[in-house]
Amino acid sequence: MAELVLTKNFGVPDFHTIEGYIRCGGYEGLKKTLEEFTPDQVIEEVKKSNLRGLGGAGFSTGMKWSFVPKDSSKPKYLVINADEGEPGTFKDRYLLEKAPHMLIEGAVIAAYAVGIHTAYVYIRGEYVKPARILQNAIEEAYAHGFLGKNILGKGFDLDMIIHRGAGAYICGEETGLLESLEGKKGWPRLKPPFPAIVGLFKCPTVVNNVETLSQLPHIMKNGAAWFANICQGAPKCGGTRIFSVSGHVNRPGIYELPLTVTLREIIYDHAGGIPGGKKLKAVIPGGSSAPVLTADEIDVKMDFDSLMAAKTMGGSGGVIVMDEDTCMVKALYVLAKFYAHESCGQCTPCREGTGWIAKILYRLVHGDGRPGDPDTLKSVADNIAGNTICPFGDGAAWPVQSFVKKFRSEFEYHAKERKCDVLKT
Amino acid sequence: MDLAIEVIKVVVVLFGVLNLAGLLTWVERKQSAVMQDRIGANRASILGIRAFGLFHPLADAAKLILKEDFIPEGGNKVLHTLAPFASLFFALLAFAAIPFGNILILDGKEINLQIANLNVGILYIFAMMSMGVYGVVLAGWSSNNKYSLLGGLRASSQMISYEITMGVSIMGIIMVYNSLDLQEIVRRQGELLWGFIPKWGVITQPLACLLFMTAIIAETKRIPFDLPEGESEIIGYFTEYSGMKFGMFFMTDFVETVLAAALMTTLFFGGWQIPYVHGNSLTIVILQVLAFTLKVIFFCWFFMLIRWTLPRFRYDQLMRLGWKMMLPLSLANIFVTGLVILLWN
Amino acid sequence: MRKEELTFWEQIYIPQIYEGLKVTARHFFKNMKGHIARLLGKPVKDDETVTIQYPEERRPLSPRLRSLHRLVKRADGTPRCVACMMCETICPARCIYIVAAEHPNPDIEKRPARFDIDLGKCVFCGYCVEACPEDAIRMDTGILEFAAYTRQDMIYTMERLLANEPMKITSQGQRL
Amino acid sequence: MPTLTIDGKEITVEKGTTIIQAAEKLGIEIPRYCYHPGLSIAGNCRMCLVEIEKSPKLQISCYTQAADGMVVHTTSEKVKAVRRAILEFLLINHPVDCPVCDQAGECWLQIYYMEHGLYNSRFMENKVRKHFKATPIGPWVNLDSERCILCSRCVRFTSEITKTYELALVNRGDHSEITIFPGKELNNKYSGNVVDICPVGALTDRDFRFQCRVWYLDKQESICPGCSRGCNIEIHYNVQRAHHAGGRRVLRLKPRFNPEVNKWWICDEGRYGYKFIDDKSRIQMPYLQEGEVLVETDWKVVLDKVASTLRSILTTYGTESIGVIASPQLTNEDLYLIRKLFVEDLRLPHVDFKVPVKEKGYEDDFLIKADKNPNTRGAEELGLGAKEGSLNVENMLEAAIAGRLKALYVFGHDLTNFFGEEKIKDIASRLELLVFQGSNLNPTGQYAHVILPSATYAEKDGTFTNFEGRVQRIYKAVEPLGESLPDWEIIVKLARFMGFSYPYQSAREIFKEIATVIPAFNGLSYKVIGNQGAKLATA
Repeated sequence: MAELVLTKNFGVPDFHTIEGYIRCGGYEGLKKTLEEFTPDQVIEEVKKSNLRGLGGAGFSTGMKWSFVPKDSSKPKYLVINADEGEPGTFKDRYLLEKAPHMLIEGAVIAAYAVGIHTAYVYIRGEYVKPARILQNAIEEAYAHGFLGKNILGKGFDLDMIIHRGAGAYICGEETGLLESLEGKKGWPRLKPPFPAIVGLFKCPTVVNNVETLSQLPHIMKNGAAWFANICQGAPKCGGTRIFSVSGHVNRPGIYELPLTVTLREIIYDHAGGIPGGKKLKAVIPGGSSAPVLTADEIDVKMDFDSLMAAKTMGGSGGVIVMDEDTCMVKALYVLAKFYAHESCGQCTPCREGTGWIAKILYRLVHGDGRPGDPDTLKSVADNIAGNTICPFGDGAAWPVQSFVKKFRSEFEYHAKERKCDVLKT
Repeated sequence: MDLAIEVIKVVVVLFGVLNLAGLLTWVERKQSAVMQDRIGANRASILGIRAFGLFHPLADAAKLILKEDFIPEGGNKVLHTLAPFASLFFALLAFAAIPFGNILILDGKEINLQIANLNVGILYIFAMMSMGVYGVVLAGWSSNNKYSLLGGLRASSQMISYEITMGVSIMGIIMVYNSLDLQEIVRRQGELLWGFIPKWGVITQPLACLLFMTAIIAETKRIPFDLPEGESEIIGYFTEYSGMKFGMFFMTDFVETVLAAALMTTLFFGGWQIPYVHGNSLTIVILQVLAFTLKVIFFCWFFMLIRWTLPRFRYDQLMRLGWKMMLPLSLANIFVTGLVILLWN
Repeated sequence: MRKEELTFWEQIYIPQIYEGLKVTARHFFKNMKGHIARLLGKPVKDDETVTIQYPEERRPLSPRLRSLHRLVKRADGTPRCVACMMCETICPARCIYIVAAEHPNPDIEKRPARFDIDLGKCVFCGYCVEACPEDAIRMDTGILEFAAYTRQDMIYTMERLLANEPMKITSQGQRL
Repeated sequence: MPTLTIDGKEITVEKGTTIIQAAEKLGIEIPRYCYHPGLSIAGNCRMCLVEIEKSPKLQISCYTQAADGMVVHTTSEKVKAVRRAILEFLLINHPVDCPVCDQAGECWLQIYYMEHGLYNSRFMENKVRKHFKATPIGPWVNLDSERCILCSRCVRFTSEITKTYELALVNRGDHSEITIFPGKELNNKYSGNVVDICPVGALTDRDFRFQCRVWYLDKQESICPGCSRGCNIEIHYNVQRAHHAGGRRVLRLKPRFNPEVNKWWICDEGRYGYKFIDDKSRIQMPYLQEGEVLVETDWKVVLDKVASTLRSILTTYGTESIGVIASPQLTNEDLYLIRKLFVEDLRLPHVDFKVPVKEKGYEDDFLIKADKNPNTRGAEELGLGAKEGSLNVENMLEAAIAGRLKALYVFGHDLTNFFGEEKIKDIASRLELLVFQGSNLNPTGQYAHVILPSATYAEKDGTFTNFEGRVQRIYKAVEPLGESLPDWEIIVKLARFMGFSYPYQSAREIFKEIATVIPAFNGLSYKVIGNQGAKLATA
C-alpha cells in the first residue's frame, strides 16, 4: 500500500476540528510557507511538485497561478470549487467533512502565493453537512489566526466566505461558477479571457478544486520533490489522488492511490472485485463525462496522460463499475437524462442535442426504438462535441459516442428488436 | 287554268327546295355525326318527343327569328337589310329553269315540269348565280366593318373566279347536247350510246363533270372552299349579321347546296331520266320526278360527305386551283369535245 | 423546313380525295346500319357512337381530376386553413383573396376571415392545392358545372367553399 | 493592424476586429443568429463557427478576434457540416409553424435552411412545449417562445440599449425560454426594436400581426417625421394586393442603419406613427366652403378662389393683411417655395412656422427629441420664422381678431390644440379667407374656407433637416392619395394662378436652387445627401 497523503488521518475522530487537525501536524505547512517562502517561491515549489488540478481538467496548478497578472490594480480572488456535481464522484465531500482545515490551510497557501485576500468557497447546495462543518472550521481558523487579518502574525490577510450553490451541475464549470457567484444565471462564459485574467467581478481569479488545494499543505510541508516522487513513472504528475469507486464492486468508497495504479488494481485489489463473481462489462474511469472503457481496457494506468492515450480521461476520479448484467442502453439513458436536465441552455448544440439524445434513449429503453437510432445518437453526439461554449457539451457527448461505439450491438438490438437482450425483465 | 298550273309548279318547287334546305341543316348535323361516330343533334324536343333531333331546324328558326336584329353603327341600313334577301332571292330564282320532270301529258294537255321553259335556261341559271355575288359584297360592305368588307371581297373574288370555270366547263355539255335549254339537255340524256349506255353528261363529259362539281362547290362556298365564311375561325362577310338576316345567309347556303345538287343532276346525271324508261304517262312522270328528287338528295349527301371529309384550302391554293388548273383544263375540255364531235360526225 | 415532295398521284389529288371519302363514307354506312338496327331493336355488334349523353350520362372522373375547389374542415366545421397566403401567393391568376384574422385558439393562431376564389379568373392549375401546407384546399369535389349568370356568382366565398364535399369514388374510379 | 486571410482573400483590419466583421468587409457573409453589431457578443448560437487553420476546434467568428497570419475558412466542408448540424438543433424544437408566422419570408431560420440546411428531419420525438405561444408581452410585441432560438438578442437589447431589463431567459436545457419579469411588460419607448433584431418569429409585431405577408411588401427609404432626430427608416408598403390590411398601403416602418443618427434603432412612437398616411381623416379632394358646409370640388376652382381672394385682399388691404403659417412638418423644398411665393414674390411680412405646443414633448438622451417636427431646423435655415417687426403666430391670430388680418394660410397645423376651438372658430368667421393646406383633416381644417389636400411624407420626394443640421432625403413610396399633391406642387400651381411662373418639375430641381440661394445649403445636392444624409454648411 502506497503512502496516504490526504486520507491518512481520516480515522482520527476529531480530525475535522482544529484541535485534532493541529494535533496531527496540521497548519505546519502554512507556517513553513509563510516563514520560509516568498509567494513566487511557493509557485515555483508547486510547479516542481507536478500538482495537477484534480477537479477534472488536470491542468498544472502552478502554471494556472502564474497566469494571474502580478501588477493588476484590481483585487484578486481565490475561488474554491466545492461544487462536486459529477455523477460517481464524492471525494470532495469526504475532504470537506473529514479535513476542512486541510482545505483552509491549502487555500491560505494558494492565496499567499498569488497575493489574494479574499477566498470564496462555492459549495454544492446539496452538501449541507459539509458546508456546516466547513463553516465551523472557518470560524475556528479565524479564532486561531489562520484566517482573517495578519495570519500567524506574518502580515498576510485572507478572508474566506462560503457560498452555497443552488443545485446546478453547470456551476461546477469554473466560469459558470463565477457567474453564479456573481449572482447571475450560471452560464459559462466565452473564453478567452480565462478567469486568471478576467474572473470573478471582472478581476483576476484563481479557481481551484477542493482536492487540489488540500494537497498544498503536504507539498509545502514535505517538499515538492517528495510529492513528485509519490507518483513515479507517471510523468508530469505528482502525488496521490482520491478515487471514488462506485457501482458493481464489493467495497465501494474512496481510495487514495498514487496515479500509477491501474484501473484493474482499483477494481479488483482495492474495491474488492465484482459482487457475486460476475464478469466486468464496463468502467467509466473519471466521472460520468469520461468515455467508457470495456473490460479489456482496464489495464490502463490512472494518470491523466495514460487515460488520455486510452481515449478517455482522468476527470474527477469517479470510477463507475458495471457488471455483465448492466444494460448499457439503460445506463447511457440514465447519464443522458442527467445531462439533458443539467444543460444550461445557453448554446444551441448542447441545449437541443442533450434533450434529443435523452429522448432517443428513452424510446430505446422503453421498447420504441427505430433502426436508425444508434446512428442518430452518434451523429447528434458528434454534432455537439467541440461546438459548445463550455466543456459540458463534450462531457455530454463523450459517453454517448463511447457507449454507442463500444456496445453498438446492444444498441442495435434495442433499435431493431425493441427490447433489451441483457435485462431479463 | 294555265296560270293555276304555273302557280302549282312554283309552289311545289319552292316547297320542295325550302323544305329540303331546312332539312339539310338537320342532315348536315346528323350526317357529320354519323360519319364521326357521334349521335348528333337530338335534344330539341316537343312534349318529350325528340324525333332524332328533327325539331332542331325548328328550334333554330325560332331562335333566329327571336334574336335581336342588329345593324352596325355606321352601316348602310338599306343595303345591310337588302343583302341577305338578295342572296336568298337569286338562289331561289335559279330553280325556275330546272326541269324536275318530263313533259307530263295529262288529258292531252302538255304540262312541262319546269317552271320556266327557257331556251337559254342554262344562261339564266348562271345569271342568277352571278347575282348572288351582290348579296355577298353588299353584306360585306354595308356592315361598316373592315373585316366583313375583306370577307366580302374574298368571297366575290372566289365566286367570280370559279364562275368562269363553271361556265367554261359546261360548254362541253352544251356542245354535246347541242342546246341551252335544260329540259332539252335532260331529254337528250335519255338517249342511249351505242344502244345501251345512257347518254348522261357524266359519261359524255366526265372531266367537265368533275370540274363543274368542284366549281359549284366553290361557288356555294362550302368546304373545302369555305374561305368567305369559315364560321369558326375566319371573319367573313356576314360577321355583322344576326337574327333572321343571318338566318337567310344560312339558308342561302343550303338553298345553293340544293341548287348545286339539282344542277349536277340536271347537267350530268340525266336530270329526271330513269335509264331505259321512257314515256309521258302520269306513272312514269311521277317516277321520274321521284328519280330527280333522289338524285338531288344523293348529291346533297355527297356534298356533305365532301364537306366533312376534306380540309379547307388556303386562299392562294384556292386561286391557283381555279385559275391555273381548272380554267385551262376546262378550256382543253372544250377543245377535245369539239374535236371528238367533229371526228364523230 | 423541307417540304416533302408529293408523288404524281398525290398531286393529282383526286385519288386522295377518293381515299378520304371512302373512309368517311365507310363510317357513315357502318354507323347508319347500326343506328337503323338499334332503331329496329336488332342487336348491334359495335357501338356506333362514342357520344356520352351528358348530363344523363357522365364520364368517369379520375380521382386526380382538378375540379371545383373546396376548403377542408376541422372537426368543429371551421376551415382548416390558417390563412398563410401560400395559395394566394402562388396563384398565377391571382384569383384567391384571403384576409387573415386571429384565431381564438393560440395553437392555431391564424384563420381566414375571408377566403374568396374568383372562378372567373381561376385557371385550374392546381398550384393552390400543391402549395397548401395544411392540406386545407383541395380540388376533388368532382363538380365541373359552376357556370353562373353574374360575375359575383362566380366568386366562391369561404362559406360556399366549405360547403363543397369531396367526390365519392367507387372502386372502378366511377364518380357517384 | 493584423492581416488575415479569409477564404483565400487577404485583408488587413484594425486590432480588435472580429472575424465576422473582417469577413463582412470582404463581402463574405457568415451566418449568424445571436451576433448583432449593436449588441454585446453572446456567442451562444454557434452558427458562425468557422475553421481557423492550426486551431483544433472550430471557432465562433463573432467572438474570435482577427490575428496576424490567421487563415480562416468559412465554407469548408467542416464548416458547412456544422452549420447544418446547428440548424438541425435549432429546428428540432421549433414548431415550424411558418404558415401562421409573420416572420415567414424574412426569417433567418428559413433563409439559412435554404442556404445551408436542406436536410430531411431526423427528429422523431415530441417537441418541447413552452409557456408563451402567441402571447402579447407588451403594447407592441408578441412573444412565441416555441419559435425562439434563444439567441438572447432581445434580452441584451433591453439590458444594454434601453437598460430597462424587462426580458430574461429562464429554465435550463431545451426548456429554456425568454420571459418577461413578473408584473412587467415590454413597454419601453423602444420596445419595437426587439422585433427587428429577433432573427426568427419569436417576437413579432402586434401592430403588423396578420396584416400582410412580407413578400407582398415593397420598400422605400425615408426619414421618420416623428421628431427632429430624423431617424432613418424604410417604409414597407403593400400596393400589390389591395385586399390586405383593409386597403391600407403603408403597413410598417423599419429602422434603417445610419451610424450618425439612429444606428439600428427607432422609437416606438416613430415606428407606429405612420397610420395617418392611410387614415380616414386623409383629405382626398379639394374642398370649398359653401354656406356652412365644405363641398368637394376640383383643383382649378379652389386655386382660382384662393388666388383671386388673396389678390383682392392684397389690393384692398395691402401685404400686412395676410398671414402665412408654414409648417416644420414640410420638406425643405415645400418650405422654400412657400418662402419664394409668400415672402419673396408677394412680399408678405407675416410668415411664421412656430406654433406653440401645450406641453413639451418627451425627450430622452438616446433618440427621442422633444421637438416633434422633422424639419424645424430646415424652416429656420430657410428664414421662415417670424422676424423683427413681423407678427408671429400668436400675434397673427390677435391681429385677425382685431380685424387687421384678412386672410390666413395655414399649412397642416391644428391651431385649436393650443389656442382653443372657440378662438379659431371666431377667427375663421372674421377672416375673408382661411386656407388650410394639409394631408389630414383636423379641427382647424374644419373651419377653413378652402381646404387643399396635400401629400404625406410617404407620398413625395424631398429633404428634412434634423436638429443637428443633417439634411436627409425622403423618397416617394406610394402615390398621393386621391387628388392630393405634394405641397410644393400645390404652391407651384397656386403661383401660376397668382401670375408667377415657377419652372419646377421635381423636388430635385427645387433643392438645386435651395443649394445655390440659401448659404447654409451650399454645396449640398441629392447626390451628396445620398441615403445617409449630409450636414449643412453651418452645422
